[in-house]
Amino acid sequence: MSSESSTVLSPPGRFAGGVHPPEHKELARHAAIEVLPPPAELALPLLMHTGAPCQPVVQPRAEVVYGALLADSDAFVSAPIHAPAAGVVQREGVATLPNARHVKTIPLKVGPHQMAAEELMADMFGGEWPEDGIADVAPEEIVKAVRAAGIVGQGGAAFPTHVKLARNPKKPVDTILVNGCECEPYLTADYRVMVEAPAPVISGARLAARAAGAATIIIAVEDNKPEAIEALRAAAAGDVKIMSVPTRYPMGGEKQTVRVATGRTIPTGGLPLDVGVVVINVETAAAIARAVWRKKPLTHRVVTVTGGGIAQPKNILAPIGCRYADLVAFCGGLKPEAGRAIAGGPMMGFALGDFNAPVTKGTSGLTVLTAEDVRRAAETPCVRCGRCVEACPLDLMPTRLALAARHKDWNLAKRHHLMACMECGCCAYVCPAAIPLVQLIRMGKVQMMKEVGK
Amino acid sequence: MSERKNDGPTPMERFLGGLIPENPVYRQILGICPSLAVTNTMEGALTMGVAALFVLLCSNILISLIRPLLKPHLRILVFTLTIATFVTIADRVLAAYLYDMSKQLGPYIPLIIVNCVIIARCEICASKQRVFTAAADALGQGLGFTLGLMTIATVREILGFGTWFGKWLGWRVIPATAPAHWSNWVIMILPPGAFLTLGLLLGVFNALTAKKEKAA
Amino acid sequence: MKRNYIQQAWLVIVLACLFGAALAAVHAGLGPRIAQNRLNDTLSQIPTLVEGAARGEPLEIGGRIVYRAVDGEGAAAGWVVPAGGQGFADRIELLIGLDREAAQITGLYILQQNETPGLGNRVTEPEWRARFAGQSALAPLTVVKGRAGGAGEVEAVTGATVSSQSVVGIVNEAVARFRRERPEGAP
Amino acid sequence: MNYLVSVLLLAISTALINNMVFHYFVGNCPFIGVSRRVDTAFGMGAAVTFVVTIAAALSWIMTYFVLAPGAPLTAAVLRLVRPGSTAVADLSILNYIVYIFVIAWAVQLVEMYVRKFFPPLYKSFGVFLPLITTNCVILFTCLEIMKHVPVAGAPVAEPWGLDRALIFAFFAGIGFLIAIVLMAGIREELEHCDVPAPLRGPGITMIIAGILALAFLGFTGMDTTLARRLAPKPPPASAETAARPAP
Amino acid sequence: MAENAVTPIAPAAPPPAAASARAAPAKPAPALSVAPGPHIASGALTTRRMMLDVILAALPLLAVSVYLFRQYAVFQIAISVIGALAAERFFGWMRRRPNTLGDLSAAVTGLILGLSLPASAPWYVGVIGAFAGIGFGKAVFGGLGQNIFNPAMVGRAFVMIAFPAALGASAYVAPTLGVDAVTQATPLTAFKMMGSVAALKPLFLGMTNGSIGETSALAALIGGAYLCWRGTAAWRIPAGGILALAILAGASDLTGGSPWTFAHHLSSGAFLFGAFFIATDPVSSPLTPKGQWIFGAGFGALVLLIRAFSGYPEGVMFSVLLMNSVAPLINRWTIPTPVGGPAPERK
Ligand SMILES: Cc1cc2nc3c(=O)[nH]c(=O)nc-3n(C[C@H](O)[C@H](O)[C@H](O)COP(=O)(O)O)c2cc1C
Ligand SMILES: Cc1cc2nc3c(=O)[nH]c(=O)nc-3n(C[C@H](O)[C@H](O)[C@H](O)COP(=O)(O)O)c2cc1C
Ligand SMILES: Cc1cc2nc3c(=O)[nH]c(=O)nc-3n(C[C@H](O)[C@H](O)[C@H](O)COP(=O)(O)O)c2cc1C
Ligand SMILES: Cc1cc2nc3c(=O)[nH]c(=O)nc-3n(C[C@H](O)[C@H](O)[C@H](O)CO)c2cc1C
Ligand code: SF4
Ligand code: SF4
Ligand code: SF4
Ligand code: SF4
Ligand code: FES
Repeated sequence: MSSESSTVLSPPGRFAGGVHPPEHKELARHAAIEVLPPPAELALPLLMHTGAPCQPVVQPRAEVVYGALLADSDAFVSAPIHAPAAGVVQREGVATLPNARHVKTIPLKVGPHQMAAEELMADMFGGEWPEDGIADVAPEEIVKAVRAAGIVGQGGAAFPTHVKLARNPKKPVDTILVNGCECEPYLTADYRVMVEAPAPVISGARLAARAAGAATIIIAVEDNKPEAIEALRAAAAGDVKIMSVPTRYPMGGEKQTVRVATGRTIPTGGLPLDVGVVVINVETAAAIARAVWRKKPLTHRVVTVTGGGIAQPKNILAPIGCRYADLVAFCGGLKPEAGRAIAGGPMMGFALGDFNAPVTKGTSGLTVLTAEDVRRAAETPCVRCGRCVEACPLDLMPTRLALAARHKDWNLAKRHHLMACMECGCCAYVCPAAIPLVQLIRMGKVQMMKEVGK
Repeated sequence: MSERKNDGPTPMERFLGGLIPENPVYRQILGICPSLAVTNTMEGALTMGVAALFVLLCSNILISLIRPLLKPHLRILVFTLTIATFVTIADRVLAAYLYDMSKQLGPYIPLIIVNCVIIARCEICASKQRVFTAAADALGQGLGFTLGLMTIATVREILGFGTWFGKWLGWRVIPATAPAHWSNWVIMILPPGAFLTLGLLLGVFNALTAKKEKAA
Repeated sequence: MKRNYIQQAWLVIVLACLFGAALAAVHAGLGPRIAQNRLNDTLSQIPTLVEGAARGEPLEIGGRIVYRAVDGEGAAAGWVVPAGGQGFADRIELLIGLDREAAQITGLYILQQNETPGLGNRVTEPEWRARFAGQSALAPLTVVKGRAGGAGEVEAVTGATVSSQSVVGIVNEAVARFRRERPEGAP
Repeated sequence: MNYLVSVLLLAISTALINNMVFHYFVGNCPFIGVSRRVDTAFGMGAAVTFVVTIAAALSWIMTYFVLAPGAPLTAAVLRLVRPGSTAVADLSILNYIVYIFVIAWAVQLVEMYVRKFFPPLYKSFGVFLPLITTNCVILFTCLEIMKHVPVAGAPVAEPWGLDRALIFAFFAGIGFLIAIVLMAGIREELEHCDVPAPLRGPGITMIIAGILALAFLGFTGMDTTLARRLAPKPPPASAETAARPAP
Repeated sequence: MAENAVTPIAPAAPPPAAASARAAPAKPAPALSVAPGPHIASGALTTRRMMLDVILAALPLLAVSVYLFRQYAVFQIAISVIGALAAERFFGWMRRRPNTLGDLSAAVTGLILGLSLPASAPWYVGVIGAFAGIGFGKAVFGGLGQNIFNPAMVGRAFVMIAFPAALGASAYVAPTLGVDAVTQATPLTAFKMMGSVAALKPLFLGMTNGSIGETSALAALIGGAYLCWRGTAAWRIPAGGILALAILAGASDLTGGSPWTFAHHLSSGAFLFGAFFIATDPVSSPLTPKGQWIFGAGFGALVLLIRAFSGYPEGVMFSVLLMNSVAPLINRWTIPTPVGGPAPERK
């Protein structure tokens, strides 16, 4: 492959609306990725992806080694689960995920002999990542390896990645879009991966393109991360295009990224696939590279622990299944001013009821905001100011959606396209009347499905 | 016994019903046009009310008398013919004996023809019940209608002109010594005042009856 | 089929005949009185508009009706000229009284107007109309605001300058035309 | 040109300044009853406009040729029956009865015609047609036109030919349409508002109508000013068409 | 989210004692709350802050008005504001609603009403205007945020039609007040009645007669710029209004229309005050950006039409009310198509 280095492109498209909250990335941006030593016990949810839940393939009290298969499923849309550490399988348990879902877990008592932190880092991100030879790998092989490694999207939705990469003759793919926007305030996990390990990201992107049959590879990064852009640019050859996109929430939402990076518009209710694009997160890309070249499953991920309520914000390479409490402890605990802990970023994340929930493959961060950060004026009536309409990146009328949801007026809801909302939260962020727009819309969607959907 | 049952409400019920519980203006929201158009003076309201009462009474009686002869599909035709005739008579009588009022009320007297209060009463009561009941019904509804008009006119004339029956009786409610631009709210005489007054009175009427229903 | 229809409609036909008869009776009985009312609207004003007049005799001049006001003996007392034009809200119709030579306005009466009650419709008040009596008919009148008018001037009704101007305009135009068109040397 | 100007003036004055609902207070029942949804309100307004135009034409023709004092047709019949009679036949006492039947007939006619030839149109406002028979916008328009039908014996202030009667009626309907559609838009918006219970429905509708009537007062005088502006010569307004009360 | 469920939880509730070698944080556990996202809010604006912005933006207007009309301006505005606050509380009390004076919206209504009255208006005009405005314009619709019409303009229209003598053209000529500014007819009235054309500079600066808040185009521009910069007022509305008025009046100038040029139109009367402070009332104007353009343009065009052709010298109030009545339809017509097209019908 050509080895001339890549140039940074500017985006051909733009999206209207969106917001630009204070980024607060400075808190964790310079914290290099640290490895969380495996805690005494891990709890691996059997359903931490979109699709069918897995069934355990190991018996309680079985001893497993690092990377051993713990659970799998026959369903196509599903992803197997592997042991992030050597240890002993316990009796099946349950856990409550931050999104309030109750799931079964495989608890794993971590054994005394574990891989050293440096070794793990090197295995995850270090070393050589072949640039050539990708053309020799059969696309089906890549998909198979991705499936076997249990890779799911690490950008949030946790959709099994092999499903996206499998070729579909009816919907040819021409572009792989690697999503390095990380538009949520505070979070820096993707940033650290791009800065510290551009090579696996690029290699994974090429593998993904090979698997999906795409000719174009674009890595889109918000322009508030110049170091990441530079690192990727330096590491990439000409076939991988680095694109600097404007910093604006929710740039990382795939509808927005695709529109900005390719100028194409995903139809409402559709997927990037409908416009010939597959979007993967940067960490997902790195995981693909590791799965194909090193045959290693997805057992760890980078999680940002940050916010004004955390003693020492960090980016942590954490084993899947560790509890949020372990992360907090590793970062020196909470500050007294902590007011709310959020799984994920402050815009789309879920507030934690307790710290016992396990980290999953989709967990991108733990943001602990101060009480001051989350203080809001009391809700007042909507003054029809239209700011939410202006902010909505999908051109919806959030105030009307919330009104329809509140009054269960499904005609109104339909007229204003309730179902198109992606719950990004821009509307609620700007509303001067402090109306819980997203919550109302979310409830409305569920109720409408129940009442009219059948 | 069963015959009485078929005959529906009694004359007294019909009469009282029209006054308040089924008041055409406030309860059935019928005949709104005259309620707005002629109520800037008490005189106009009273004249319109009496004219409508006359037409209602005559039509109800006549329709009730011929009710056994009514064919269903010609029913509305007969109602309309009857009403139009009595309206014409009322109109001419006014033009002959109350020329000023006739000029003031203008087209609103002939509009009684399409006033749904009357067709509604023909339909609901007169074509089904005996003459005496029909007459009682007409009286009740007619008086209820007149009452409705007069309450609106009371508000509008007092605020708008400072008088009550100013033209006929010359009663001043707000002393003439009050500065004219303070005591005479021109808006009350104009269309906006009519709408606003009726809107508020509807609210008051509903609030009062709701309270009563709650108490009961 | 058709017979059946007529059979069914007999009631309507009978009623129509009855109602027709009733209306004819009403018309016969009240018609003249109504006509008189209408006429009175105009004619009854003549004595108030022209001094010494007892009644008016209609007369067509230039395609228009004017009234010659005559006293009890039938001697000419002056003229009454009907005129009309646009006011603030709607047309204003009025009667102008003139002396025998049509040199002086002797009175004004508003037959019909739709001006704002309490504002424009105060042009119908006798006090305001009295400002026209005694004015010269030889030159157009003008409207003044906020002060009592002198000769040739009419003070506007407060807050209704437009209505006042309309009335004065109608009067000026009608008087001028009448002076142009009236029969020579009459009455 | 002048004709077009006069049409424009009549249109503005009928549809906006002297709006049927806000100025003349007619058609309030449908205005309250059928103004809950914009599409039905539009259907009702369109149906009224349609019928009122046709009813106006019919009633002008009936008045001019048959009902007015000395109307040509009636006079001819009278001469046929009683040759040499000098009596002026005056059937105007039958005006109201004839109008109401003309309206009922026009509604039937329009319904049949529209159903047959414009099925989509029928779908959109056909259901409102029967309701319109007792709509006072239409009778009121006929009565206004009655005042302006030229009569041989007694000249009227502003005689209207059939064309002006039609224009007047059409824009009376448009005025009603504007009013009812505006109201429906507002009421849809109010659907989820915290309107005090006693005022819900007719009460708030009347109050909104009051505010709309206030707003429409802003058009006052537009027709006269426009007439003055657009007519190059001094307007023929004053004194030209002097009232000629019957002698 | 209003009902912040505050659940004090011990962070890192110590995992089963033996489990973890690392000790849980030793510090006292802060109280953490749980609420749906998003967990941060812009905070740049709250309803109250928006209303406060309007009051701040009106300061230049207030300064000019006090300079021109002295104690009469103070009196008129005070009466209207107190009237509006009293009315808000009164109607709130009637409906057993909590006190809403704190959101300042009633104060803004009173302020705008007061600024739109002539200096000579008697005290009851402000009071009745405030009660009619808050009552018919706001309370009957359910209070803040639910009204269709601009309450201040409903109040002004009510008193203007109720007391034409106290608010008509002649009310503006009030030498008895002993204030220089109010001895001549307002520029618009003078032009409409006498055809006399005012000089542009005093019109722009505001050294002319008129309603107390409307005289200075400059002050309205300054305040308006602040409102738009803050994002409190939707800038598209004044922009649309100014463009429409300028284009229509400019076109008529080009065809040799009237000596009252588009510049006169822009800087005279209540136009700029109305465009920036009144038409922008968020509650009674459309929600969508496109709708706001239409609303603004309609407002500007109607002002010109009413000034040029109706019986009134000024049309701001009527235009605002008329456009308010169309706003629901505009909202309906300008529902944007979602990015990606309408949601597909569910099978
Ligand atoms: C509002 C919103 C913001 C998002 N922001 C990001 C982001 O910053 N980075 C990211 O990788 N994915 C983000 N996502 C998820 C993407 O839409 C998309 O699912 C993901 O990039 C696909 O890659 P994955 O399957 O590898 O996770 C966001 C989604 C939404 C709805
Ligand atoms: C509701 C309302 C009705 C009015 N009606 C009339 C009227 O009938 N006649 C009239 O001349 N002016 C009327 N005006 C006033 C005119 O708009 C205009 O201001 C007035 O003619 C100027 O006269 P002035 O200088 O005496 O105030 C009315 C004003 C309002 C607000
Ligand atoms: C916000 C505002 C709106 C106004 N709207 C109108 C209006 O719609 N019509 C009007 O005649 N005067 C209005 N005015 C008053 C006029 O701008 C100005 O004072 C006028 O020239 C007074 O003459 P008038 O009362 O005879 O109309 C308004 C004033 C303000 C401050
Ligand atoms: C930019 C802006 C302009 C406003 N303009 C008005 C106004 O003209 N009249 C008014 O009564 N309230 C106004 N308000 C206050 C508030 O929106 C109004 O009282 C609501 O209509 C009450 O529901 C304004 C508020 C803002 C933020
Ligand atoms: S949450 Fe939904 S409605 Fe709100 S801004 Fe995002 S997409 Fe639009
Ligand atoms: S931002 Fe809030 S107050 Fe403004 S329109 Fe939207 S929901 Fe209403
Ligand atoms: S006359 Fe017609 S519109 Fe008027 S109140 Fe009766 S039914 Fe309603
Ligand atoms: S049927 Fe029509 S006219 Fe009668 S009340 Fe209902 S809406 Fe009004
Ligand atoms: S609509 Fe009722 S009388 Fe006109």
